Amino acid sequence: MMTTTTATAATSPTATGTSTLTLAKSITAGLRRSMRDDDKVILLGEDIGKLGGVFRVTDGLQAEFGTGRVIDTPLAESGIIGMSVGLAMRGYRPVAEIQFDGFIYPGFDQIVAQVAKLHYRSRGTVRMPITIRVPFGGGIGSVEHHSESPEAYFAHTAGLRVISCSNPQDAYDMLREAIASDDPVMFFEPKRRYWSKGEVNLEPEETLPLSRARVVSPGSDVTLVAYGPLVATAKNAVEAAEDDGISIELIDLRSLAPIDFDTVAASVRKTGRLVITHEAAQSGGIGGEIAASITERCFNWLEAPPARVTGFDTPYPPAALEEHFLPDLDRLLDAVDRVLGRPNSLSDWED
Amino acid sequence: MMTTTTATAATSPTATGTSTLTLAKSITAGLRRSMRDDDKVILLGEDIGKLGGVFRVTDGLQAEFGTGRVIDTPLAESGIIGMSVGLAMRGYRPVAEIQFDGFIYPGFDQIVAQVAKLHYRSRGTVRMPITIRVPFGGGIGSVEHHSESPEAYFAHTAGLRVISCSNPQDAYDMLREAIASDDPVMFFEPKRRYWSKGEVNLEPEETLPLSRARVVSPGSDVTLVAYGPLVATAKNAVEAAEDDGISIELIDLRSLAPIDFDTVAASVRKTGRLVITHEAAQSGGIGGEIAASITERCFNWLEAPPARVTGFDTPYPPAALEEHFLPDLDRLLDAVDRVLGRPNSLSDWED
Amino acid sequence: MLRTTVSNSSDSEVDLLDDREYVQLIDAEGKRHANPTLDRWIADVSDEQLSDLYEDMVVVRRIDVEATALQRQGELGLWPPLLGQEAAQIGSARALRDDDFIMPSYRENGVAYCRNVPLDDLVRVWRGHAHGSWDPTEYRMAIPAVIIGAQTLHAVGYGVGVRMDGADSAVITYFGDGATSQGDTNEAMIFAATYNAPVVFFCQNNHWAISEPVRLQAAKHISERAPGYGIPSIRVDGNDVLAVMAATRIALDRAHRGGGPTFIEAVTYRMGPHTTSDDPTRYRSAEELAEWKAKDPITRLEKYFEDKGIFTDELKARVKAKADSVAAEFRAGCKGMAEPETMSVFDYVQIDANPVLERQRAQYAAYLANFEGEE
Amino acid sequence: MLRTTVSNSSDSEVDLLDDREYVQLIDAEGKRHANPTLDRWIADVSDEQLSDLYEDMVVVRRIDVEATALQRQGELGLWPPLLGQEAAQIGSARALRDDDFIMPSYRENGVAYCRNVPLDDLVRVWRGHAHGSWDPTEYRMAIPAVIIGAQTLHAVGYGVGVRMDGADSAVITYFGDGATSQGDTNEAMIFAATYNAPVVFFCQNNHWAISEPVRLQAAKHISERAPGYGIPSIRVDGNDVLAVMAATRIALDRAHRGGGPTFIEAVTYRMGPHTTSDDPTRYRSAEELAEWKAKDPITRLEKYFEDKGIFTDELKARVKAKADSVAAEFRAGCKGMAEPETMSVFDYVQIDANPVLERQRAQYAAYLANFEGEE
Ligand SMILES: Cc1ncc(C[n+]2csc(CCOP(=O)(O)OP(=O)(O)O)c2C)c(N)n1
Ligand SMILES: Cc1ncc(C[n+]2csc(CCOP(=O)(O)OP(=O)(O)O)c2C)c(N)n1
Ligand SMILES: [Mg+2]
Ligand SMILES: [Mg+2]
Repeated sequence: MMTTTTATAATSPTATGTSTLTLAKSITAGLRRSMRDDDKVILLGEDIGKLGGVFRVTDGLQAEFGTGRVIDTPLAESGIIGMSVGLAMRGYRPVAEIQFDGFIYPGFDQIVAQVAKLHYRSRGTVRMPITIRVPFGGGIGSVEHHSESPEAYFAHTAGLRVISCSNPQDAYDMLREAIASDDPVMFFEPKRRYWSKGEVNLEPEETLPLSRARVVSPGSDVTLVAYGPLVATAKNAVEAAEDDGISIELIDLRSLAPIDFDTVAASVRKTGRLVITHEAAQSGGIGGEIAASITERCFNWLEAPPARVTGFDTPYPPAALEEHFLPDLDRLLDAVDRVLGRPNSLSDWED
Repeated sequence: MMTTTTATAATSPTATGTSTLTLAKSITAGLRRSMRDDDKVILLGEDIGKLGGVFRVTDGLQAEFGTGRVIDTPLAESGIIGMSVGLAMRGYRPVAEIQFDGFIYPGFDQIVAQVAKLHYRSRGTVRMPITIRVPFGGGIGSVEHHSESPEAYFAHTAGLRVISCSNPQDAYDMLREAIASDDPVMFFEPKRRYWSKGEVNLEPEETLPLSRARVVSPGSDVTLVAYGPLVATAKNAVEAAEDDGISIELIDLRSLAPIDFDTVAASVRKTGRLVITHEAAQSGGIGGEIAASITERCFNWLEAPPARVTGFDTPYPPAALEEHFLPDLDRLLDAVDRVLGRPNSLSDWED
Repeated sequence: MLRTTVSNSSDSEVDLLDDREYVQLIDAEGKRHANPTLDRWIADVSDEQLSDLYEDMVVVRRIDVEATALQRQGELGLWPPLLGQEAAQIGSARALRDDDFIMPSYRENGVAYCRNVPLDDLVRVWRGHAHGSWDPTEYRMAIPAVIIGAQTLHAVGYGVGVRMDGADSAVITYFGDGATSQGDTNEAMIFAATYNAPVVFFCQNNHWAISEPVRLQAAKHISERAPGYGIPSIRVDGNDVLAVMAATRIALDRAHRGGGPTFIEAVTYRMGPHTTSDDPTRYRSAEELAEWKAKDPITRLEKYFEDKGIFTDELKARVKAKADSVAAEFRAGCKGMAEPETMSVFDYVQIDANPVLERQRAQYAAYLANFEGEE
Repeated sequence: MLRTTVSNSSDSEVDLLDDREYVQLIDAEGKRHANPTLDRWIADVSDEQLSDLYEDMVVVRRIDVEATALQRQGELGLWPPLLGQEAAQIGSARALRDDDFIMPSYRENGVAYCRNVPLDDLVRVWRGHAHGSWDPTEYRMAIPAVIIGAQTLHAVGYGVGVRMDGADSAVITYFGDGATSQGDTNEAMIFAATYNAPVVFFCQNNHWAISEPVRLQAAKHISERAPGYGIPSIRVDGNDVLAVMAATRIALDRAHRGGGPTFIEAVTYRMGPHTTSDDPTRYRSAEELAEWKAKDPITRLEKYFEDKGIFTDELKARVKAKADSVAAEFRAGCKGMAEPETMSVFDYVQIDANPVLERQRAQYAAYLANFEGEE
């Protein structure tokens, strides 16, 4: 629906070395690099050609690689994914763009029944090196269907890898690794962070493996797990808590399927307390899986039940109300207080 | 794909009173009754007319109510759901049949983006009294796409009620209540229990509200939560454990969204131990939500971390291997031992 | 009013599909062309009534311009202009009977205007206050569907319901050229044909789906598809309000009389951006835009009136006054709109009680109470 | 062999769509009819080659009969018979070049036979041992798609890939009449037309989708849809192996020469049940079945051979021997199939390491170890 223009361009990426890039432009750089490295990599999606996508993430790529490798498709998501499956069977590495989170559902069948399962179905003879890019999440004041967080659907689907980046460097590295992976990868891009900038090394010596979570900042009192758009929010919480004398260990999950429980468990065994946050609705969200699995692994270390700060069990609300749906700094701090047994909003709560 | 014939018919339902019915036939009875009571109730789906559905659940209904109220549709699940939305907007109460669990995904968009959200979207002016019947789960030796458990996708979707029945009486009662509800309801039918029989009171005085779980058998040592096809398996576990001197409180969840946490929490506060079972893959399944929410509510009562006995994080395997995917009596007892701290399969397990 | 049709449609009338062209009554120069098939369907449309249609188009264009301005001023988050599509929307909407139901996409603000939807309800969604503005039952028009193609299936279900009720009303569903690529739209045609549903498929082929030209969606005319499904189709000049009205009346008449679905391709042009966030200069040429400006649906009517000598100062003044007053009301309604209540985030998720959600609501209320008294 | 085509297709050749009928070369009585358009496409098919096609059909029918028997004996969980569709499958499959790729549904066991797929791989899935039997690259044939219509989009993607590679091979995708109602199948036609993909859409209209007659899916002939999308179509007697081969060659030739997609509706009949679990007496009449038995694809060839005096004892004996030997091998392969390994439940979910799944695998192995030594 919405066509959003990029904020004034950051330093444009050079072929090598470090640049200051927005998260969106580091994805562009990652796509460009993957396409240069492997001519089997092709992009397809709605409006990704001349327009460069509604977020301009593919800007300039059709000009560089031609209409044969940056393909505007008819308006049909099942078609986009189904065509990607056929291209993958022919030996290509399709990178499909879904315009907005809320438009992925017409392609759900092809993703869940084909992309996710063809390797299993064919007993390893067929590979699905498909990357499905999905700008996701809220906070951009948009209309319905443009702010959803559907990642849990895919994380519950065996055969899919599900990842989300939170900063420009990870966006660049993770996307390249996703495209290089022979597994299908759902790549969730935190659209409200598209314009946040960071230093990006375009020739990194070593990168954290795709399936590993990152300890963003070490801490000793509470483990805080976030991913995608909420990592930035969580960073603010770490700082605010620090002023209050509370030491938070912040983990950027990065991989939502499989989840790097080793990293989370090691942290919780240290802190004894866990707060998880995501924008998706609470019931059935990834937070429940983390809470359950960590409780299973760290029961004797936990000082308090894991707390979740998430979207509510409602559809994503209209823009005027989204601040009352999205986890924010205060709600995170409130949950930190709760797991620490400090007075918090639920102190007098009766169940 | 598969067209399964019903086992030899049980006593055919009389207009009133109690009958011995298979679970499938009690659904038939529930449909018939709802259609007689309200002429806005109409059925639609693939092969539900002359054939009576591949499981014969709608057998005889087109003969009784005509082709205007029992409608064979073209082969398109999105069409079936989308048409149901329009019928609901016109004041009808469509009951859509999805032939098998694995065929619901082409209808996913209409369910998630329309059925679930139209009431919210329209600020209460539009109602979606749609029931979507889905035979689900494995254990029938079938080919791919015929044994899936997709309920968690829908339980994570705000606006949908998700329920599953485990016995003929509940099948009859819950279906009628689902059809009478002004909310959209996903009705998951445990297909491998279609042929299990039970006494069904077709004129029940009082029924348990749709959103309430049922304590199937009281117990004091361990709370065991199951739903749909696994309730029967769990019952066997209760008996087997009893022989071993272990008292299990078995809860049939019935409502998967919303979950009746009050009933589960009350039980766990008594037993201190929780085992949850479902056929769906573990990661992102409903078991994680229950474990997380109960840990949140009952942290100080829990003697052991909640244990989950579920399908693995694989696609549903070929029929020859399904016994190694499906939770069974032994795996349930193993988990009961685990939460009781008795020797079990993971006693020497290193994480 | 323009609501009764004058004659019955025959199947040959809906075979007005020509391989290259479309049917037309008033061309871009304002010239009236005779068309024996269409003419009798608008024989009742007097000059006075045509000037009403003209007024509608001018007013709707004004609403569109105002909304675009409101977006620039930060009063709206987004707006999808219908600039250039006024004839397609007014001609079809004014052909409807009161009891015909409308299943629109997001661009049918002109249609909503014809249904007397309150002006502020046209922007409530775009101001971010709601996902849907009005009660569909009250206006016999559903709230807009943003998911491309979804509403076409709803139209079929609604239409099947209409027939079940024994009623003879029709359903019209609006969608774009891009929407014809979606599985749903194709399934809707199949279901409509199977059930002989009283549905008018009204495709506004405005030549673009965001940045994608219609040739990416369709190798032949969009209207050529429906016949293969057993649905007769008409390709009509979508910038010719009179021809659009005639075509829609033919289709509606078939539906009302139990004749089943009809497909209309209204050939028009999206003269503005896809939405206010779009930058069409990236993908289309100034020449193309100029070419279509010359086919403007409003100016051609003005030429027609002028040629006939009925473009009077009185008419101009009347239309201007109406547009001004609607614009003023529209602006005021938009700016004066009350913010939605905080706790309404939790409203209307479900009708039956949901204890899990109620707990979230109560906890969030308790959380908010913490801040009470703060600044 | 029958793999080279003799002449180039022209666009008029693929417009062999008639409103009521289909093209045919050998009718139900075994009479050969001249058809100037089709004839030159099978001019190279000698009587000997025709008897090879006959043999294929007999063998494939025999496999089908054996499989049905194996299901009754409990050796297979399920089987989807192709009885009656032998000409559609053999005629099309034998028209393919070796490098043409096949995207089938679940009923194309006759096609798989032509691709030399090992006989036991035809039943591995139906015996419950696997979800897919063979390596698609080895046989240039994908494993069957059970989700209706899904494979048609895969065909388009594969075909676009073929052109990207600069290759001139084609993709043929098989699907049923019911499948034409799915959004995916329609989207596949749209995408194929847009990208001019070298795809042959081969619809076996066997008149039934489980219990639903084709008229529920299509108000007009299925073949009439494609032209509206810009895809030429042919309606062919699907029980006439020669006509099917000619039609498929025309379509393949277009694809090979960069002419884009073609749609073939092969009019045939599912003489058996939908699957071995189905009970067709519930929904279709004995008369209808009898009517189609008279149009049997195999007996018509026998009549043709008899009329020509070439249905020799030698031919009969050769074909019987082949069928017998294939049947014996097929039965033995089915019954002798090794059970899959228990822990293979966890294999081939993903290529990259998945620690969560590995933990489940290890825990399940530890669990199973508990039972070791028991009974
Ligand atoms: C399922 C889905 N996919 C993508 C979008 C994003 N989107 C919104 S409008 C649009 C183009 C629609 O073009 P068309 O159908 O021609 O209608 P128009 O905007 O021209 O009126 C797209 C791709 C969407 N709303 N829904
Ligand atoms: C998406 C989906 N919906 C429903 C089914 C169940 N199903 C299997 S075969 C079939 C009928 C298919 O009919 P048709 O396309 O004509 O093929 P045929 O079986 O006649 O070869 C149905 C409804 C399915 N496999 N996939
Ligand atoms: Mg358009
Ligand atoms: Mg069929």
